[in-house]
Amino acid sequence: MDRLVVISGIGCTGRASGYFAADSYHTTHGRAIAFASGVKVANPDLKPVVISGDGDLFAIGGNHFIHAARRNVDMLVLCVNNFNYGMTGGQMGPTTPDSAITVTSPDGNIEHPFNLVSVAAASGAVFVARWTALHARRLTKSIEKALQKKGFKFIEVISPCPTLYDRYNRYGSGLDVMKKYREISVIRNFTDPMKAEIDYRTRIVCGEFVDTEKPEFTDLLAQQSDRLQKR
Amino acid sequence: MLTRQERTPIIPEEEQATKYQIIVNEDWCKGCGFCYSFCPREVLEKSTRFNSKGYYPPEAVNIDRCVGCGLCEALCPDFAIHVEEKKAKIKAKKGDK
Amino acid sequence: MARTEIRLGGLGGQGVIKSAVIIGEAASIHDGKEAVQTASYGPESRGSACKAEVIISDAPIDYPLVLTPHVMVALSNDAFHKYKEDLSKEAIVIIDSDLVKAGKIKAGVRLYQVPAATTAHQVLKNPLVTNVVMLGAFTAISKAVTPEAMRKAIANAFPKYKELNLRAFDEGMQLGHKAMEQSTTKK
Amino acid sequence: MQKAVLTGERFTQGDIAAAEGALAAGCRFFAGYPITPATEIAERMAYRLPRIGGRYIQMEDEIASCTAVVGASYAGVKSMTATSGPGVSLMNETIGLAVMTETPMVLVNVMRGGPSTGQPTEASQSDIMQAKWGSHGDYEIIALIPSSVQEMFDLTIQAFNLSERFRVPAFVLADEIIGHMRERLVIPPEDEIEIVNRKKPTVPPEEYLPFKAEEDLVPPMATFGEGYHFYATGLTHDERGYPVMDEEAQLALVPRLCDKIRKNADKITRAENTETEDAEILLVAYGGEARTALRAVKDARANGIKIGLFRPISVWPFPKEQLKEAAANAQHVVVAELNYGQLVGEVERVIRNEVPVHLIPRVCGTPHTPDELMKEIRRRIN
Repeated sequence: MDRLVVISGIGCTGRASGYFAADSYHTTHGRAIAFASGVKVANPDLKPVVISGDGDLFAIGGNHFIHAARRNVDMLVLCVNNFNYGMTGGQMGPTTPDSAITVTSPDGNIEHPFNLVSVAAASGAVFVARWTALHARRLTKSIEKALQKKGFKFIEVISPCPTLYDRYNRYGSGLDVMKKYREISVIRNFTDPMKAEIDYRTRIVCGEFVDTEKPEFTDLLAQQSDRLQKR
Repeated sequence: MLTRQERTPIIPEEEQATKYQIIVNEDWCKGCGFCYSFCPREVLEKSTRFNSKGYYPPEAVNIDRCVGCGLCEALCPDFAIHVEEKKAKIKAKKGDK
Repeated sequence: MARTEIRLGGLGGQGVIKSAVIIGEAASIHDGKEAVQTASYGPESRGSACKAEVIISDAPIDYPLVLTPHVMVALSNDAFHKYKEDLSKEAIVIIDSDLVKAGKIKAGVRLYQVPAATTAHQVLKNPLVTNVVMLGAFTAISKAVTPEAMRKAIANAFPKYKELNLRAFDEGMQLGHKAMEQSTTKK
Repeated sequence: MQKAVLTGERFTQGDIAAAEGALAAGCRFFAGYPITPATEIAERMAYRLPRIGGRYIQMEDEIASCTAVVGASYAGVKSMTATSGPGVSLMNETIGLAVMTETPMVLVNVMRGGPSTGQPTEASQSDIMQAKWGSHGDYEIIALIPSSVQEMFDLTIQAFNLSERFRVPAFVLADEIIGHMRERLVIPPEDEIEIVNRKKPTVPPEEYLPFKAEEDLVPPMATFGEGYHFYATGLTHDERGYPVMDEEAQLALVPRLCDKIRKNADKITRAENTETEDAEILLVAYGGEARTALRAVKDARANGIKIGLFRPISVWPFPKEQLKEAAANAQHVVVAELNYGQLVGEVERVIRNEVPVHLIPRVCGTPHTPDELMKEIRRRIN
């Protein structure tokens, strides 16, 4: 536990870092991954875990996400995706589905959403999984598995937003949404992340999609530095 | 093939009945219903009394059916549920160490 | 020597800034004087007129920029004409006679012509050392730095090509002495 | 293996001297993003850090760079970044976070002309106020301004020491003149360099309160991985580090963040006087422009003019007491700066209306020449 550092950004999930009896840090909006990169590079013995939301990680923090994944910096990024900016009152964000209603897309969202597992895989993550909040035990197992791996790991957790997003779109209570997950989610491990469908109404493909190995950034830095110091 | 009579139940009912307890911090509950709706053994049910916030917290009506899977604990968005093995078992665990 | 202001002008890529750094290092580290080197940085790094300047002094240097150069070394025609206007009276001007056509120049200025490019090509067989040939001539003519200090700074600046550059420097020194015999002062 | 402290003499650039100063101070982490005229610092760090067991990372932007530095500092490593004004504009968000979470870190800003992209390759001192007020909210910060290549080295070490001592980000506010020019740099032997490290907790983890200040208003700092299991947040927090949104929490925190600098100002501020004892005209200048001013003072003194130079070395906190002393006999105070008037406001706050305060601004990308400066001084005084 002394090696764990839990880092969060801003949003509904932002306060998550405060729930751990571990070293933890609550950054500004979008910057959790950049902070975690600093932590990991400065002290590679530490195990950073970033917990944040879809808006934080993929809109304002999107650049940090793709570059940390590209570098393959060792960290686990857990994204709680509720399809909107919940904490600020339910505005549309980078994962808001086509035509969905939010307070800043009152006539239906015309933007195309990110498929987060696809972004993560394309950016170079070595482990990519998606579960819904209902898959609590499978999610726990994926987290355990990801923590054993070295590199940039990404797990998306589809989560209800009963007070805002689900209400605006008339999906019912949190319980209704969770029941919907049970009905429409399918587990398809090693599906091509590009094809890992995510449709709130019809089908959510869950599972572990990517589990691969490649050299990790701080290991490469250390190797290079060791080589240079011997000169 | 073993006949049904020959098989030993994996979880003997009588042992099971004393194994787990579910502790609910009722005042943290916001009544979402996840715990009792998704309990695979139908251990939990919505209670009929209000908590201090005006929600109906869950109660373990069939605790003898609980297999300690912890799904209710994991699903609770408010950290209001805690599933644990009963004390006898806990003692044994400590002794193991 | 109170304060000697030196300007080197040429085209980006000719080693103008590097030459100024070598002079500065020779003066401040190896001759034990004070020196400041500055350069004007533009967005282009190759092919446009550029200048680098050095101030050498016995006393600490306050104002770090060149006001009226006492010595100017020119490696290109453009640079020569662009940077010659604010020379001090009796300034020393050293030009690479292969690359610069000395036109009108202020009265009182002493002009020295050094065939550095030809020497680099024909004697040293490497056009890249043209600037070091000019540094040799500069050292011989200006006496702003000692040859020993320059040799040390050149050796530090080109650790892999030390021998070639030191030969270029020596050739330049000789060209410098020759140029002094032929020099003219514009009246 | 290369040495961290390259003891000896060399003829080098201000930017390089800042990098070497950082290494000498114990910096072992650098995160940055290329920008003129500060890039040489990143380049030097990219070359030097891996050779002495440190780490360099080029991030995707300045926001990420500054944030990674905060993370690295919390991971227990002395850390810095270097940029120019446009980069600081992006970093300001994280500078606020660093102030709020009391993070020791150093930022070198090699200033260029602005606003916006401005004059990338020209000299300016127009980020004086940005350094102080760049992020939102009430806070104090430390900023030192070097006037020579040697000071780029020395003040970078001092910036680290002050930053570690007071758990606050410290700026080295250089200008392009000092950043790019070359001069002799003397690096002393390693054991002659004074190094200050952050205070560490002396209590066991269960008693540790990460934001409980000691008498000097600075809390001891645990780092990640030491077993203290603490939490830090950019939200208003109590001594435990947990968010508390009430009046008392803000009142206990924000004044302390300011006061730990204000009340310790005598330990932070520094300034240099030249011929100020009998000066009837007090010239105030700093950074690259101070070298013009020094020459102007010498020339004017040679002509019998009673003029002296006050050079603030720390601009934040501003050396008020030192200025009062230097201006004791002055009938005119003249501020020359490479901007359209920034530090002059601070000078006016100190001098009040006792004697006239004149501003000589310059925004064209080069410093005044000594003659131009003297002409401007005469014009204002007569």
